[in-house]
Amino acid sequence: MKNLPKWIDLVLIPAINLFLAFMISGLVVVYIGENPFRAMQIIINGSLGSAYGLGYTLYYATNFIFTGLAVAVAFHARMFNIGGEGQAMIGGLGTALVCLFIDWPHWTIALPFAIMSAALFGAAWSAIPAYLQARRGSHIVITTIMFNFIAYSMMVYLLVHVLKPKGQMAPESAKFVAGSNLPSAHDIFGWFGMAFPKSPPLNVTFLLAMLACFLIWLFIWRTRMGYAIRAFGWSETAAVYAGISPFKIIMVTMLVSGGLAGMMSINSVMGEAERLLIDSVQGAGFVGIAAALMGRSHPLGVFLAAVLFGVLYQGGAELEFEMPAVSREMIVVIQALVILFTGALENLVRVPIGRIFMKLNAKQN
Amino acid sequence: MDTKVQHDSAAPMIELRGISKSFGPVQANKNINLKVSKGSIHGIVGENGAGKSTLMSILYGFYKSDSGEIYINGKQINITDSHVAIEAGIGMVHQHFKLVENFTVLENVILGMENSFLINTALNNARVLLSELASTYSLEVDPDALIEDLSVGHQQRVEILKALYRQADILILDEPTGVLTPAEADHLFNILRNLSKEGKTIILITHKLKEIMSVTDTVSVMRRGEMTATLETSKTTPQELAELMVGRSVLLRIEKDATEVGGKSLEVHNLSVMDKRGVTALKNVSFHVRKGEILGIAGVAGNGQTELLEALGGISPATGTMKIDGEEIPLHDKGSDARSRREYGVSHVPEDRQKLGLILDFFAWENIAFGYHHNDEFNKNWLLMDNRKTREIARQEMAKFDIRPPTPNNLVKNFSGGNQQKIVLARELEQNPKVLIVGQPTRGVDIGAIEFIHQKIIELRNKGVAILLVSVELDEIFSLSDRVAVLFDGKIIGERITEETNESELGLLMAGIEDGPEEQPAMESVA
Amino acid sequence: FAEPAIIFDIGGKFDKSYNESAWNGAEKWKSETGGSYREIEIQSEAQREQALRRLAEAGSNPIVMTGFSFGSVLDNVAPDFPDTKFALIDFVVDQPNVKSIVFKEHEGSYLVGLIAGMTTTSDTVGFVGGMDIPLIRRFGCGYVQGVKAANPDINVIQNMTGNDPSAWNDPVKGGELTKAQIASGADVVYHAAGGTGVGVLQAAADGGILGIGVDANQNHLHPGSVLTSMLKRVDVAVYNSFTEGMDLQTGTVVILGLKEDGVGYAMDENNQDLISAEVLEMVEATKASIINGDIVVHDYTTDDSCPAS
Amino acid sequence: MDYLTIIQILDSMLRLSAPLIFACLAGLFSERSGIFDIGLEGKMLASAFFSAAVAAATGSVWLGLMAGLTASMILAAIHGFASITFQGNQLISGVAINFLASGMTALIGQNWFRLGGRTPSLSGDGRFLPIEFPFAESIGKIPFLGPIYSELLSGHTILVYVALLTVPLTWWLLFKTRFGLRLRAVGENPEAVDTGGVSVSFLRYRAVLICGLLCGLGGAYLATGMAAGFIRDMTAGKGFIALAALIFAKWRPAYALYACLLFGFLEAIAIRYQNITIEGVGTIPVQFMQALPYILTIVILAGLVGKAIPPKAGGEPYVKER
Ligand SMILES: Nc1ncnc2c1ncn2[C@@H]1O[C@H](COP(=O)(O)OP(=O)(O)OP(=O)(O)O)[C@@H](O)[C@H]1O
Ligand SMILES: Nc1ncnc2c1ncn2[C@@H]1O[C@H](COP(=O)(O)OP(=O)(O)OP(=O)(O)O)[C@@H](O)[C@H]1O
Ligand SMILES: [Mg+2]
Ligand SMILES: [Mg+2]
Repeated sequence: MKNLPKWIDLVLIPAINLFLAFMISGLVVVYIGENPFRAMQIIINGSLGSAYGLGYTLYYATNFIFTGLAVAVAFHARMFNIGGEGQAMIGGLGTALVCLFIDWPHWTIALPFAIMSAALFGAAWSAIPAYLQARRGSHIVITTIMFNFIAYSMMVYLLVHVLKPKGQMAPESAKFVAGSNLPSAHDIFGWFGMAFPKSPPLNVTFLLAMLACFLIWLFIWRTRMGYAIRAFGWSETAAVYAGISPFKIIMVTMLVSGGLAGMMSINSVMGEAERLLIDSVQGAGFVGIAAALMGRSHPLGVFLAAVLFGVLYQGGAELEFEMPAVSREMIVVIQALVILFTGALENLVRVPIGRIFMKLNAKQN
Repeated sequence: MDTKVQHDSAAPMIELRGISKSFGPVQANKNINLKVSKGSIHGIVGENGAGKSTLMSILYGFYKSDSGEIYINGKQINITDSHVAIEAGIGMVHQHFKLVENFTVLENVILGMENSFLINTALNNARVLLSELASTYSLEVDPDALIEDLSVGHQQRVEILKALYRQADILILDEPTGVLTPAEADHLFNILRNLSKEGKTIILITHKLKEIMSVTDTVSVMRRGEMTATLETSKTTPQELAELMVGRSVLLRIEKDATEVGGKSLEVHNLSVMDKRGVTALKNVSFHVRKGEILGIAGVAGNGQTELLEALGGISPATGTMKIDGEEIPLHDKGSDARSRREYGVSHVPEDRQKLGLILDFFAWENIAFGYHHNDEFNKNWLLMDNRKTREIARQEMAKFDIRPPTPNNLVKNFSGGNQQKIVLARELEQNPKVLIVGQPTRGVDIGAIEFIHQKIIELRNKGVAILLVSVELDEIFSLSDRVAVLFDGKIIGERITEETNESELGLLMAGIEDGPEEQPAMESVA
Repeated sequence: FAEPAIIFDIGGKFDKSYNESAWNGAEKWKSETGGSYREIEIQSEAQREQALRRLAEAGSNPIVMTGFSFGSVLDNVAPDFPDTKFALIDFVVDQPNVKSIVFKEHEGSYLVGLIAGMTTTSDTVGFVGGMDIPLIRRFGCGYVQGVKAANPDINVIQNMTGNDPSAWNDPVKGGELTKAQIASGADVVYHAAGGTGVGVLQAAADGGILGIGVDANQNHLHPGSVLTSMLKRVDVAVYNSFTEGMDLQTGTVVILGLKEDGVGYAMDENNQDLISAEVLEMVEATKASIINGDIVVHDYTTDDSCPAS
Repeated sequence: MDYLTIIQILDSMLRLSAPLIFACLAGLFSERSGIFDIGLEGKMLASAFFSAAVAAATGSVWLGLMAGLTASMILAAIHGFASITFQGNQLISGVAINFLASGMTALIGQNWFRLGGRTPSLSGDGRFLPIEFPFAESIGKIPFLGPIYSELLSGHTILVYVALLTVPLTWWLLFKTRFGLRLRAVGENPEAVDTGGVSVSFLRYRAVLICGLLCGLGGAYLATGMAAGFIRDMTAGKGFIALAALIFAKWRPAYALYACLLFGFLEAIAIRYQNITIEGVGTIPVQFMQALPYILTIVILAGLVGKAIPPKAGGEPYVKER
């Protein structure tokens, strides 16, 4: 079964799974009394059919790439970082501190500092769970769940009592200094004399996310540390035999993971909102888990899964707009089915396809 | 227990007709036929990956054959799962034990045969039966001990007890002695003989031809998934069997010339180690190994061998001193991990290749750099590893060590045990170590590979490397080592020049019967 | 003739709070006029602007949105659509084509606080907020002032549900907070906690004390156990905006307090036996004083502090 | 803190722990059999909705309970289908089930009741009412022990007692019966079970369905015992807390009880003491008090609880032939 050609494994099977997920979703659409084919068309067109839709799709994808990579990196060391949500939130705090109190002359100067700060804050938020796991064996799943809740409390406190300008109603920080505003896709295309709609919040962070995918790929598969992380993930005893320090691996992996999650805020906080909001992550940390799992912890896979979720978010918004009967819960259901079929039920398709392929092969020989 | 008349030879107890089985592209069994008569002990030999375990697992219902028929006592039985096999009176002791580690012996014995919803009765019945069996077959084992606390020998007894508890008439043992000491193995064979006298039919898979010769009535040879011969044991020789297995003649014992031994390369003084439970597992052990010398460490498993290897390999903390070529290397502080040990020129072939020596889910080429991934040869620059070069090195080493298949782009878990062992050896031996520490280098490895591995170790010795060989196989100790030290209860209880001792003397030492103090100076005189 | 539209904030149109109230207003307009409107429930921050622009581009007019979080976004978007009229509830945006509608929740809360203070026999009353944010503090602060006006010795126990988004949807925790307040002696509990409040009113009813509803009239939820409800007429604001349609007066800020009947307290057959004529009289008198300025209820959000606690 | 307050806090602890106990034991069955389950939350949510919905429609909480259990077990079966039969990734399947439950309950809820995914409030026979122990009133007057009987033990809905009873029942099932022996074995070494002639899949399916059943009880308790109706996403992370409790408890029933009681206790404390003023320091922010249970959990975990070793075969599908 394992010797299927790559294109079947990587293209055909996921495509069929996706198709099945949409089929079942279609039934739900029928249940609420709408035309599933039109719904499908709206989702695809609305998310990929125009520069406008694409702008939103990729904006969401950028968030999910960062949180997805964060989970993926930890998976390589066999750690389940459920704390992406909290780490991204605290990363947002790091971003905000950089963008609020320093009068940046230009975004190109602000950005590197914001990245460092976001990553540092996110990493710091994963450091205690990492340390407790490495030294005390405290299960990272528990500690990161707890740290998510602590992050929520901390953010509410800071925004309400510290960062919120006095007398302002909304529990959010002041607007960031103008010099920290990142160029949007509209601006960037403008530099090259090309048109791109103004409203999509897609911004330069998307390029950063792609770069992060590449760097993480390089890190995991080309550096000694990545090698050690993967070895540790497969077998801790063997890693110790090979002179790899579990403490170092756990710390490094979780710091990188937390840092990546923190960097999500570059997109959502610095790139989009340009102020720190009370819930700037909005579940992206959890979607990141799904993206990492579906992307098989490979940066390219994470990228594709993140775009898929971006499509569902943006396409879903269009669907809600175009089809009044469709509510936002419908979108959640579609997401669930996509995760279920492409992620957990892939053998439903792989096994029969594998058999068919083997038979065809046997005939040829 | 059923005690029918033995050798009721009307129909064979077991008959396999045309059994075939493939795993994806691998054809593990091809059209296999086999008859085993009641009350006999039948041996099966064959290289690693020949398909022995697969065939037996089919008989036991663990795998489903693609085609073929099985007759038990003349009756065709469709063995769809192990439940059917158990009903048919088949019991199996698997190569890799199928025990629940954190269960007690009793719980393991009754698992699947509890007979009633509450397990209390079954536990009590089993306790009674176990004590009966213990006295009948001298299969003693503490019924309330947890499996993880038992030695492998005792774990194996539990597997046998499981089969007997299920009233098996047919007992399949897959490489039962791979993990046993010679004494334990002898004990096992006595049990098997007793069982066969009682009319039980036994199939024994082993790589050790000596065992085949001493205990079986008939023997079959498997090669590349096929059954190539079935012979009466009394009418064949180890040489013939070896040739049938490997397809060429095999040296059953390696030729080894005397070499010039040099100065002390590895010196260990007062080495003490606590094991994971906080018990002192190694007590003030001192010894040395000279350049171009193999020091064998013999002993019954569990007497501190594992801790010795792990302490020397830098895996577990230890106290005492360790010197390489006269230079003291730190044992306990943080820097003294496995990595620095390698930098001092100590290579380590671990006892357990799957748990320690290899990352099973890495490709072969990735494993070739394992532990040495900081070395220049595997790296492009300060940041990146050089995968292409590593693959090339792997290709060369795999060819040199005759690893099959010789493809670096293959996950290690897809290699047979013998070839996995060769990958570890290729990696550790090719590092030009000053000191090589080796644990159980040929455990579970077929005779063709054993010959090869022994040759490689001797070659390294002849190049002037100091080698510490830990093995529970006395044969191996005798054929490889120049000197032998016996570990008992965490202490070195005696040392001998290999050529000046014999199995019975070592056997006494291994049992803890100490020798006189006059032996020590004799050893010094070699220097 | 353009269709009006409404955008609901992240809590969703059924949040048992102002979004739901807004939806009720829209539905009322729909059923009365037979007109149709478009609606969007946003799910993420990024969709605020997206939804606004989508509706504006599609020609919806006027566009109503609920929630202060739309403020900054609308400030950006409104100039791009000079021909579209916007109505923003709960926040002030200074643009010529925006009508800002804000409520004096503290005034309404003051009145229900007064009722609570005059009704309690244990001299202990409670408040359960959803999250510790200024808006909720404004409710709480007005309420405390009202309670203290009835009797300065009354103890007010104030609790907040939580800090993550589930704080608005956690009736179990709301109930548990209420039970704790009951155990501490509270016999009237006011909530401003969205869906969590359902649990508050339930626990109050089960515990034999009185609850006070919020935003919409919640008296009917547990007849006889809900003392009153603090009304915030978001529904009216939406209804009016839809009705005015293209004639919406923009460039203005509308502050809806007691005077404008934008906030208030609910009296109906479900609670008429709970509030005595004497109390009612006092409440009405106070209401008049607030309207004519004799009593000034402090608004927490003006200086992030509350004179009474 | 006076005595009565302590009793009241413990009383609150029991109520808050009950859903955790159900979910934690649910996870225990599943994970002991080798199937990881992060979909506890989703299953509870589904049960909460369907129990409330059916109870609202029929007026019978027992019918509601049945519906809730069924819904939760259907999701459990999907999880089993994906992770046992199709050897899929158990974490992914769990994530999907959480999403599915969150979306479906709100969607169907809106479709049925048009209350925005909420069900109508339950009353009378539509919900589980507290059970007063006999003579609670008079025994309560006995000093010291009285309040324990009348305040702490008496006056909970039946499901709280069921939750408490489930703990010894689980222990008994797990350690005294054939099913339990096999269940524990299959989570440690499925091959041992398989070669023992017992079907690994069937065993795991049963474990997963029991998990569904218990999650169902937990969800139904939330919607029909603690609250009186369903509100979307009302489980508010309890499934994840239960998961944490399970790891905390090292997958053992008695410890699971203690862990859940601890979480319940910390939450009860946080609810009780939100506004604390310390002399000279000032008022402690409510956010700190709200975060305190989570902080304490970590402290206790790091300080007292050693390494938690999950069932060995957990998370990996049982594949015989590679
Ligand atoms: N579960 C499995 N899935 C796929 N391939 C398998 C499986 N088990 C065995 N094989 C393959 O089938 C072949 C025969 O394996 P088998 O274990 O029967 O050999 P063996 O003769 O017992 O070898 P050894 O002496 O090393 O135990 C090998 O190529 C092996 O890799
Ligand atoms: N010989 C050694 N023994 C034990 N630990 C070491 C040794 N050398 C380095 N380390 C530890 O490893 C860290 C660096 O490890 P890393 O994984 O980056 O590999 P590296 O080979 O040292 O990298 P590079 O050689 O490119 O600097 C050092 O900070 C040190 O703590
Ligand atoms: Mg074998
Ligand atoms: Mg380095």
